[in-house]
Amino acid sequence: MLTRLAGLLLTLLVASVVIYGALYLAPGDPSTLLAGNKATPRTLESIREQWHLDDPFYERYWAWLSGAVRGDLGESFTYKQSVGSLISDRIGTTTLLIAYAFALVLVGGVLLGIVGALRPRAGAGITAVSSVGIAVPSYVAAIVLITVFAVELGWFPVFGDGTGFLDRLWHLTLPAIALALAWNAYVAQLTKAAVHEESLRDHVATARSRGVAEGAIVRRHIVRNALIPITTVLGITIAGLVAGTVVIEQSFNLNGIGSLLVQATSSKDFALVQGISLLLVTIFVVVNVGVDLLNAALDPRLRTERRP
Amino acid sequence: MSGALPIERVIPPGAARRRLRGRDPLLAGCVVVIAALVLMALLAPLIAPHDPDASDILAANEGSSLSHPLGTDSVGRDILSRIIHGARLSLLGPALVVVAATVGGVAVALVTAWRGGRVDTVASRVLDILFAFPGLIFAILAVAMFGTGLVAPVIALSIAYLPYIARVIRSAAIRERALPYVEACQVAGMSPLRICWRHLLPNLLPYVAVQAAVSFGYALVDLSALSYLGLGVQPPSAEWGRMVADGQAAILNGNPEASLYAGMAIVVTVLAFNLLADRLVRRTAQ
Amino acid sequence: MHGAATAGHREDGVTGPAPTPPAALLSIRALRVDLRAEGELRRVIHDVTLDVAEGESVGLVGESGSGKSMTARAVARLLPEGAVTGGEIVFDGEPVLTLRGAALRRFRRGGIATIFQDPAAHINPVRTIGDHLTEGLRLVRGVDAREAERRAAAMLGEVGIAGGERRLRQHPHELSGGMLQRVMIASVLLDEPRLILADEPTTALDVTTQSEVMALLSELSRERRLAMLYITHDLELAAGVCDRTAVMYAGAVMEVQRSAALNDGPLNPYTAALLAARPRVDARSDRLEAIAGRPRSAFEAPEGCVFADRCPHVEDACVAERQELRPLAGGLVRCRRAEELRGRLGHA
Amino acid sequence: MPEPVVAVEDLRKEFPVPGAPGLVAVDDVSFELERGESLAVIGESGSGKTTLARMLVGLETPTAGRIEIDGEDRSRPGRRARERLERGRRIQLVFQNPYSSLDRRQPARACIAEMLDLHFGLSPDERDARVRELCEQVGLDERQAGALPRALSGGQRQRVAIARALAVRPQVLVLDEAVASLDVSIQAQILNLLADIRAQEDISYIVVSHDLAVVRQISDKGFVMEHGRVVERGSTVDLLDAPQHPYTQLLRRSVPGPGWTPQRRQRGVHA
Repeated sequence: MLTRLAGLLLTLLVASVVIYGALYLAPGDPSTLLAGNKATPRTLESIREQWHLDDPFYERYWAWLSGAVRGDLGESFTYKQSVGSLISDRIGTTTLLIAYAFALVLVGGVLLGIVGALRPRAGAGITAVSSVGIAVPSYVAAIVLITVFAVELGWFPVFGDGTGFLDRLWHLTLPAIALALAWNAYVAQLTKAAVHEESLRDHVATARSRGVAEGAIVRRHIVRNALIPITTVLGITIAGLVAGTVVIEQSFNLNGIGSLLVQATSSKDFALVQGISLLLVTIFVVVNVGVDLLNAALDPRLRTERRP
Repeated sequence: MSGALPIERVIPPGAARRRLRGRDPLLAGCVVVIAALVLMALLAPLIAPHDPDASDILAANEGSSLSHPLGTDSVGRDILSRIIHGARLSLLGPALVVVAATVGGVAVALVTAWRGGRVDTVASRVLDILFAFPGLIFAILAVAMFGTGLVAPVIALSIAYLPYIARVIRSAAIRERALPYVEACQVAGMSPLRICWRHLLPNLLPYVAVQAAVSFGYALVDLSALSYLGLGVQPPSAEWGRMVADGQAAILNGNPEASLYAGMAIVVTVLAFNLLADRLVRRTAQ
Repeated sequence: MHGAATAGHREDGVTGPAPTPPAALLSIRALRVDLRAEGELRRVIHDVTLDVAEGESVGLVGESGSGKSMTARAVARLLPEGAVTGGEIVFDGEPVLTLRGAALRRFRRGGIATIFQDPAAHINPVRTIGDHLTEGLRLVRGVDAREAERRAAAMLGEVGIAGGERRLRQHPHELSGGMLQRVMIASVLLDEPRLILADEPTTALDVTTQSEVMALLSELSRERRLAMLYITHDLELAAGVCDRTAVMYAGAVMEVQRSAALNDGPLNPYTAALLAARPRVDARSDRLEAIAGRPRSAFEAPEGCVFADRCPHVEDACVAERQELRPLAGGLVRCRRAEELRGRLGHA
Repeated sequence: MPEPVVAVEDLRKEFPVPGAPGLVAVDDVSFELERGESLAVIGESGSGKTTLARMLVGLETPTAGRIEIDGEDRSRPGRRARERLERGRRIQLVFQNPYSSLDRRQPARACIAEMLDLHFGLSPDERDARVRELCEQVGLDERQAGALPRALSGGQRQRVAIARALAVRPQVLVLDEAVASLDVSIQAQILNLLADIRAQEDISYIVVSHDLAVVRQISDKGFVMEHGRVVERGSTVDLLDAPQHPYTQLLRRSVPGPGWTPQRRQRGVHA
């Protein structure tokens, strides 16, 4: 447990060095970006001083990191606003979108996978549909959904994130479906494979030979054991959904941190890019550790690593 | 294949499912589609009916016709020609990513699997850290650093995909390494390099092929996503992700063709590579 | 329980009369099994005929590919999907091969319990030993949890595992192979079967552990008057623990005999060859009498006698036609020349 | 007195266990193997017999002690290519599992040829002749010699493995449970083959086995290992017919045979 926590912190630390260092090493002089091309040398000078651009790397990194730990991620070049407040303004939409999409994956992917594994006839169809589903990138799904359900049928709004919870949910339905589609298919396939594999295990034959009812076998031996690989897949899914919002928010003109990252990248707004990247990476790392812990809870074989 | 089987054939335990080889129409279909895509990219100038960049405002948003089989986009460029030409950039990027990530990943996998111990622990730690960056985010960070285009994202994705390939191949290599035939090679006096190159790697190639095929699909999705976001290939170059984005405005006017056809090109390509990987897995399943 | 149901067993005329009393608990008649492999049916068992009487232990011995494990799976109704069976298996007067649904579950909970070769694979790794032991009691028999645990802990003591209560909370990976096999035996006994199907239960164990586990198994099953069908590749082990022994080759039973008589008076040349090929622990032979070629599976066996291509006593007529299992000298044998060769087989 | 072909002195192997004292797999084992002799290492799983065999062929580094093969110190695995090859020419190993001890992509003939190429600078003709000779010696026909392992039965694969080991004309062949996973009828063929080879070649065997009947058949002398230690040693006949140590006696009693019944271990006999 302690080693895992230490590993988490180490990973985050290295990741923060990479994120900060990468942009530090970027070609071009950030002060020119800030002041524009026509700035006088003196303006540049004062900007360099204001942003501590002449300090050595480790000092600037340390200042940035200690700020980040306190929640101060610096100020955006382009918005002239603190990165923290920019993020907190938009995180709600992004979180809701991810939660919505994850719920769809949980219900759709996992259930379809289990049904597909236990009912061979449905299974073949699910495999075929999900093979295609995996191959559809979210932004392609987005334009198809917009074309059909927003433009042709007019059932859903085309763009924007709406006001009030229900209206937001309404606005986020197409984005969530587009975001979840490929992951749904992926989770369905892997769940199906995991459940199928477990159903062939010898201990399932043992239970069957003892006359245990089929429903209990599925619950106690097949699905219970398949939860271990399924959990791992769901962890990857969350990470994938988080990365996917960057694209999908752009497709539907949503005001989330994903579209903010794209704008910041286009305009080379370093503080903003660094802040959002750090946030996303933190989410990934935490999700990974969460999956590890959940797996340890589900699989006694992983628990015996305890020191004597 | 009936009749050709020698009577002496022995089915070793666990290998009962091995004999899936022979005809596999789905596999053949994937190979044909992929070959066609590659040819399309190579011969684009010869087979495209129009100049992909020639716009004709008067012929904007036309439906399909004899001269424009897939119609024209919002500035009147021939969609089919742009898709054919777009195959070049759209396939080149993923191909570079796959080659770089596979070579690197396999090398890391072999070294860590062979050496084990501390080398393995350190390498695994480094890979864990790389796992913290999903490919797309890493690529966006690279774009923020070096600017838009294909170079920075390709390098970034190669680095981001490497740990995935390394992890899968490493676990296969560790399983393979534990087989007694590897020790038999050691007892024979072979050098580790020779064992890895002559015995371990050839036996791992099926796994490598599967990983490469899967990675190609993901790399295509990620790279065209970057172009879609405006961070990758820049207009007016034809690239499928870029074309999806360029055509999106026209959807609202009821002209989704430009986006949809480009999107379809991506889906077909990714599907072909995914199914290829899937069939390869089945063939090598033991 | 099922009382007099055993009396209803009928002769179906497929094979000759069995040497055991007609009141067999388990009766296998002309069993045939085809498995589906790569889209074609492949024969793995072509003729198994065998009886196990109440309280009797019968060994089923064969080399790899002989079909002994498939026979066990057919009896326990655990054949892989797509398997096609023929012939008859009757347990306690009821035909087994045609059971479905609720009747199949009733058959499983009432009569036959299986001990498998690899206990680590046959016990769910993510559940506790207690879960495994009490599953049958609680889910199948409706015993309440506390009572089930009490019985499980007591049974662990009987199979020689101390500290029952604590063991119930352990997981399979925390126990050694020998321990797990004891757990398996305990769980089988808790289910109160009438026949134990033991499929190579000690093959993965060390010889000293094997000896203990086998002693335990035969003691406990004898005490409870359980019948046992014991499947193994080790002829001498089977002879040591079973009343009668059947020898299988290429999907067919070649011979059935009282275990005590088997070693000195094998009836089938294959049994004799098997006995002669095994190195002996008590004497060294200059040269082992190896059997030429390799063991066949049913689908690759010769047209006539399945052992014809490896048999030292083969004649033209042996190659011509398949042989039936027939009674001889208080046992059963499948060999054209059995009478003629009698007394000449075995240790010279 | 001729010098022994293998001399092992106080050999010890500990495997590190995190946060605990090391696991002693082999504990001060010493023995000598004379030329042409066959020595049995008898033990059950966890006795250390396989670790011992692996140290002999250089797959494992001893924690302490000395291994001498053919007069040369071979206490550690060779670091340089030349050392590894030299050791390989003197001592070879046949593994238990015939299904995985051959490279599944290599036909039998190529497997043997690779071994010859590695050790001797033979011309292609000479090499092919030697491959044929080896195949004949172990009883592989033309078809089998050209076949991939998956087309061969367990016994045939084990013949390939033996031919590969014999290719370098080793002085010592270590047989690590080499017949344990074979069917009885095949086991007899391989045991006879091993006896024939010893009659034809100038070779010594180290037979690592738990199977007392096999040990009886192909060894002259031996020792019994329990928990890494040698508990009894002597001629094979004495070890099996008049075992002195309680553990050897237990092993002997556990072997099924005519008139045998399984026994529960008597309490107190076995520490």
